[in-house]
Amino acid sequence: MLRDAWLVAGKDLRIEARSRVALNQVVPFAAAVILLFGLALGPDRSVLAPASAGLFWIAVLLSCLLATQRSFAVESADGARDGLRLSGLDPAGIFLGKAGAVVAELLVLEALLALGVAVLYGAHLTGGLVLAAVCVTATVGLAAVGIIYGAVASGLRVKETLLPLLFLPVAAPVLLAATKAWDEALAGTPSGGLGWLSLLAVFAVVYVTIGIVAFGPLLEES
Amino acid sequence: MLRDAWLVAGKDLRIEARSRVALNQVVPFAAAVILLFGLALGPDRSVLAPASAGLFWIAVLLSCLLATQRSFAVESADGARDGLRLSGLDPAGIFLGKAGAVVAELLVLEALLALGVAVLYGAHLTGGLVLAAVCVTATVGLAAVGIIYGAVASGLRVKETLLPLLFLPVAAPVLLAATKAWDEALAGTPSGGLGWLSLLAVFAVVYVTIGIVAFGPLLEES
Amino acid sequence: MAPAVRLREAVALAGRFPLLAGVSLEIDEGEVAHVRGPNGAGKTSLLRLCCGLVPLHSGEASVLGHDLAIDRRALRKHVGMLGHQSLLYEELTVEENLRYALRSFGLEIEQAGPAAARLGLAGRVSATPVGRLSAGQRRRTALAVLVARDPRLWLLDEPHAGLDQEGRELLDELIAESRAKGRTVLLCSHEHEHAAALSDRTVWLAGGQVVEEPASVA
Amino acid sequence: MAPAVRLREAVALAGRFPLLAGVSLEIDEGEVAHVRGPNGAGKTSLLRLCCGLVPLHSGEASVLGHDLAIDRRALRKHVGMLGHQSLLYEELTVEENLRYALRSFGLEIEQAGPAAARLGLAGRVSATPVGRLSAGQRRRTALAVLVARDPRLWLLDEPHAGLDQEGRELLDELIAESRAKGRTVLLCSHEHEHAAALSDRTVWLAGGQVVEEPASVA
Amino acid sequence: MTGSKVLKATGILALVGVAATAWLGLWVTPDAVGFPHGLVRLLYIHPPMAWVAFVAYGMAFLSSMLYLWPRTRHIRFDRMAGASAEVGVVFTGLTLATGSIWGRPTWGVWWTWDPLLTTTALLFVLYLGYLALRRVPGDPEVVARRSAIAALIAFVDVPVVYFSVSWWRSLHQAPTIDFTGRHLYVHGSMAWTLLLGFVSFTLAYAWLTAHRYRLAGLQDSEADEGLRYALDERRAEGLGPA
Ligand code: HEM
Ligand SMILES: Nc1ncnc2c1ncn2[C@@H]1O[C@H](COP(=O)(O)OP(=O)(O)OP(=O)(O)O)[C@@H](O)[C@H]1O
Ligand SMILES: Nc1ncnc2c1ncn2[C@@H]1O[C@H](COP(=O)(O)OP(=O)(O)OP(=O)(O)O)[C@@H](O)[C@H]1O
Ligand SMILES: [Mg+2]
Ligand SMILES: [Mg+2]
Repeated sequence: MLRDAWLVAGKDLRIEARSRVALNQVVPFAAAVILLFGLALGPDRSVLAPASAGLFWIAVLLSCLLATQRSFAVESADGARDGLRLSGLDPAGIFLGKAGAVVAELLVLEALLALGVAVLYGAHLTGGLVLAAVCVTATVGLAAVGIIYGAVASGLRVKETLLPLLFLPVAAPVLLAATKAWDEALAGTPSGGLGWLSLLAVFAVVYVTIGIVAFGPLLEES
Repeated sequence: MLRDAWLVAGKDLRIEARSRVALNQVVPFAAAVILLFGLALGPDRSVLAPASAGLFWIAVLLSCLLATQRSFAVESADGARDGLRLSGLDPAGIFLGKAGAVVAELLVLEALLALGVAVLYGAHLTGGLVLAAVCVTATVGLAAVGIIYGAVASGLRVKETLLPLLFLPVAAPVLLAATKAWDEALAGTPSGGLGWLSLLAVFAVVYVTIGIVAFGPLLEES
Repeated sequence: MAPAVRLREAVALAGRFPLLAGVSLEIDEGEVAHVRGPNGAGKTSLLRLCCGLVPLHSGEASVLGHDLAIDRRALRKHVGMLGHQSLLYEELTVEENLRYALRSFGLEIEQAGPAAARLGLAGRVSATPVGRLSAGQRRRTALAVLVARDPRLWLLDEPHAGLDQEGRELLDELIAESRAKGRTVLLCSHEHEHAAALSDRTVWLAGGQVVEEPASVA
Repeated sequence: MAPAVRLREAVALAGRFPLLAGVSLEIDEGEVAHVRGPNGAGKTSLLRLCCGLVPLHSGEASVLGHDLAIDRRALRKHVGMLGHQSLLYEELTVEENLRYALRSFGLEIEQAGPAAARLGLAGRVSATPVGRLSAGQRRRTALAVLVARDPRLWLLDEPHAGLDQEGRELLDELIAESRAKGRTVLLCSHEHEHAAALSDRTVWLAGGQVVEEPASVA
Repeated sequence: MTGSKVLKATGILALVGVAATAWLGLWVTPDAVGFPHGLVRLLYIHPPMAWVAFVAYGMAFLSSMLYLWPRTRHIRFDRMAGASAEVGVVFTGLTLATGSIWGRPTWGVWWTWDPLLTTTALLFVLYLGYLALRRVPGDPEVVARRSAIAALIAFVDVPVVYFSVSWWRSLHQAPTIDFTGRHLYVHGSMAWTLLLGFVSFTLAYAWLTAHRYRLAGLQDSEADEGLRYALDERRAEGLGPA
């Protein structure tokens, strides 16, 4: 399983390294989201500074959506699901590999974005360790959900619209917890975020477990 | 040109009527977006009530993105651009038809969403006429931009990520103007929104004109 | 008679790769030309150039009297292409696809029914969304569009692929008919015995160029 | 010897439509069977059933001793499918695709080079991303994967389509070779003269069923 | 059939129960202090509706698990999951509606960004998405697997909704909205009415779900009937022209 996961992740990251989609397209997209939504909600700094954690995580969420869409777009076009099924790989391995690649991409994105947020909104990135831990656990949870639903939607003619609809509401609690934890940490009380952090860890564990268990039935179908 | 536009719009709307994607998937998606932002920005009513117009338009913006993606997904899969080019239709007609279908879908969505927003944010839908006019002009502008970029991205392997990146920044001014106009109207001074409304009208005219003029060259290039 | 297709040192690129590396070719109106060559020779690229899907990089190219460097659009009404992809709407039924295609070329939709029937797509199949058809049925639908349109220039890229025995015979008939009607046909095919019987002449492509018939048949 | 493929009244559905309407069929290990029938007969569906891409609705089906209703996954290692879609990674080169496929089946990657060379994919082509290949070169790459894997059961869905003259001869050679090695081959093809020469027997399908050879060849 | 008798009895009981709850709630129980006139009467339907929504999603979750577990895999569990989720969505909608109606006089607004409310609304959208997924055409078994997995993931949000109030409290010192209703002292006739509300709404859930389930079953068996016809027709395709 782990060998397969490694193989799949390696392949996905190699495609990314070659096409640079995450770097050239998803990162600017995330930046655009933060700027744009910051603007839409009013240029008032006193409003935006407290909202910076929320905007950051919304940008991450939407980027995760794009990253998972991309992750299935690189699988062989129409035959994404057929290809994965005929590949002889362990489904759990496929899941872990694809989720791992998305996590790696998103973590880079978050590092860049965090810098941006710090500058733009004048948010102070205090409690760095808690912030980083929140990033990792939340990202694992998001990526796991994204890949599961990506597989659910792949091969359907309506995947462009179905995936966002399925993904967004399920990701919402993760978003909420991550935002809260960041809020605490940014407010200078990182210990207050530990409760949320453990909640995020629970999410991550639950979703990864569901993914490992459910990916088999999901791909074996039809 | 208009005959072709009519034909294309009829085809797109017929596919929608058959698959119900806009109704079953895009509308709930828009609701999810609003809730998500509500969550991320915290339960503070003093932040959210003034932001309700912004949230509404963000939801419309993201839904427009989905609607345009769908609009090109129904074109013949890989060969979307080839198909459009070989179709013998006037490019300007194709543009108007596809944009028209998206506008029709989005207007229905906005009507539903406006109801939701009125309840959610306790926003009063005063100045109904101005609100409606803003909806129509802003939607025309958004759909026009969406269809232009949809055509740019269609046929590319990276369309899932490229389209949002291109679309969002260009749609930003529309988002801002529409938000301002709604803010004024909701604040009970609809006349204050007329300036923004005329700005939106300018955007709509400009983008539609660009679409009509540029769609030909756009489809013709390799 | 004016040549239907006339290329002079036509070069077409994909990125930096020359799909066509200087093709000179004349095909008269009413001719059926069999385009032949090994995989990767540039046959598909040639057909795509002729209907304006690939831009001309250098050289001259005119199709049905339209210069490809200037107006590709005017050409479209008169050219029909059957490519590897069928370019149909998956959500619409065979019949709706046919009607839409005819309307989009400004033609009457009366031809839709007979064309579908001719291709064996009557009954259940004609009311099935194209997304649910088998490979061969899709091919037949794409062919039906061509038959209903009856364009002046037919570009057929491996039209036999996927068709069953009866479909092949039907296709041969169709090609013979359009020749009789004075249509021009460019037929790419690896089934050379088949294709040779149908065509007036054979054009050999290799390495993005027209070549003499090779000694060892490739 | 145990039959490689054994179906009893196998029914497979797509939505409510019966792709296969009760197929009973036995193919022995080491046999090369030519599956034939008109467009829409269910040939592709039969192959997809045999590799577990289409679920069995009712009836019995076992492939290489694995019951399709129970364990489809264990089967995958031993089955190779060449379908209408090539299932390759467009961004990776031919060589990388081959290596990845071999690795994903837990095989050594040494076979990658020779297989590519055999299929005429050495040199420039082998370092080209699959997304930039011509239709025939893609087909060759997919075949190269099969050759390198050398599975026990080969499911070939119109393998000749898109291949040039040389490729066809090569394919015939490959099929003959795998027969000599005792592999089982299911060959769907409309090029019956070609296919008949390669195969031990012919299975006729029509309307989702195995039928007797029809009087009028369809 | 006893099955349909039980069903009928459930239906009648549910009807009577809901009617009785309404009667008790509207005319018998006293008005509570601190509530705008008569609005406490929403107490007898609003919490039971929320409860039924949870029950429905729980049932959908369980059925999906049973469907995914190879030994118990049967299409009827998929039907059950679909029927239950559908009823759940209806009751979530009703919870939102009654809550809003209650909130308007109590809090002065139709809606507020309280975590419980927001997560409830999200739950609504979440299961709308689930139903949209179910509606995507495809082979029944394929659709069943896809939706079963979606139901597993969706259900993770249900406890989040349930606990959101207490988490908010434990993790956040100053809850923006005091959900004081929770401390309301319920006694006497009110308690009994509330209990009756819970029971009768649960019965109503059972009745609705069973009906939906039966309907789905009928549709499926109709499809099975149709299948024989479809098979004949398909076979005839092969004999037709030849
Ligand atoms: C699944 C989610 C929900 C559950 C489990 C739930 C449960 C309850 C319960 C148990 C009460 C207490 C009644 C009492 O003891 O006084 C209550 C009150 C109330 N609920 Fe809900 N409810 C839910 C969702 C909602 C929603 C979505 C809204 C608004 C849109 C809402 C609005 C109210 C209001 C206004 C009250 C009265 C509170 C007060 O008097 O302060 N509830 N709810
Ligand atoms: N998803 C689907 N839904 C409904 N019907 C389908 C679906 N897929 C295929 N069919 C139908 O099933 C039948 C068999 O299809 P199949 O692809 O197996 O045919 P085939 O024998 O491979 O034909 P061909 O020679 O054209 O490739 C066709 O009539 C087709 O219309
Ligand atoms: N987008 C692209 N970028 C780079 N090279 C390409 C691209 N598309 C095609 N090629 C190359 O151009 C050459 C010609 O391709 P073309 O599809 O015209 O060949 P063909 O003669 O139709 O071959 P086949 O018989 O295999 O269909 C091939 O070598 C192919 O690798
Ligand atoms: Mg070709
Ligand atoms: Mg087939």
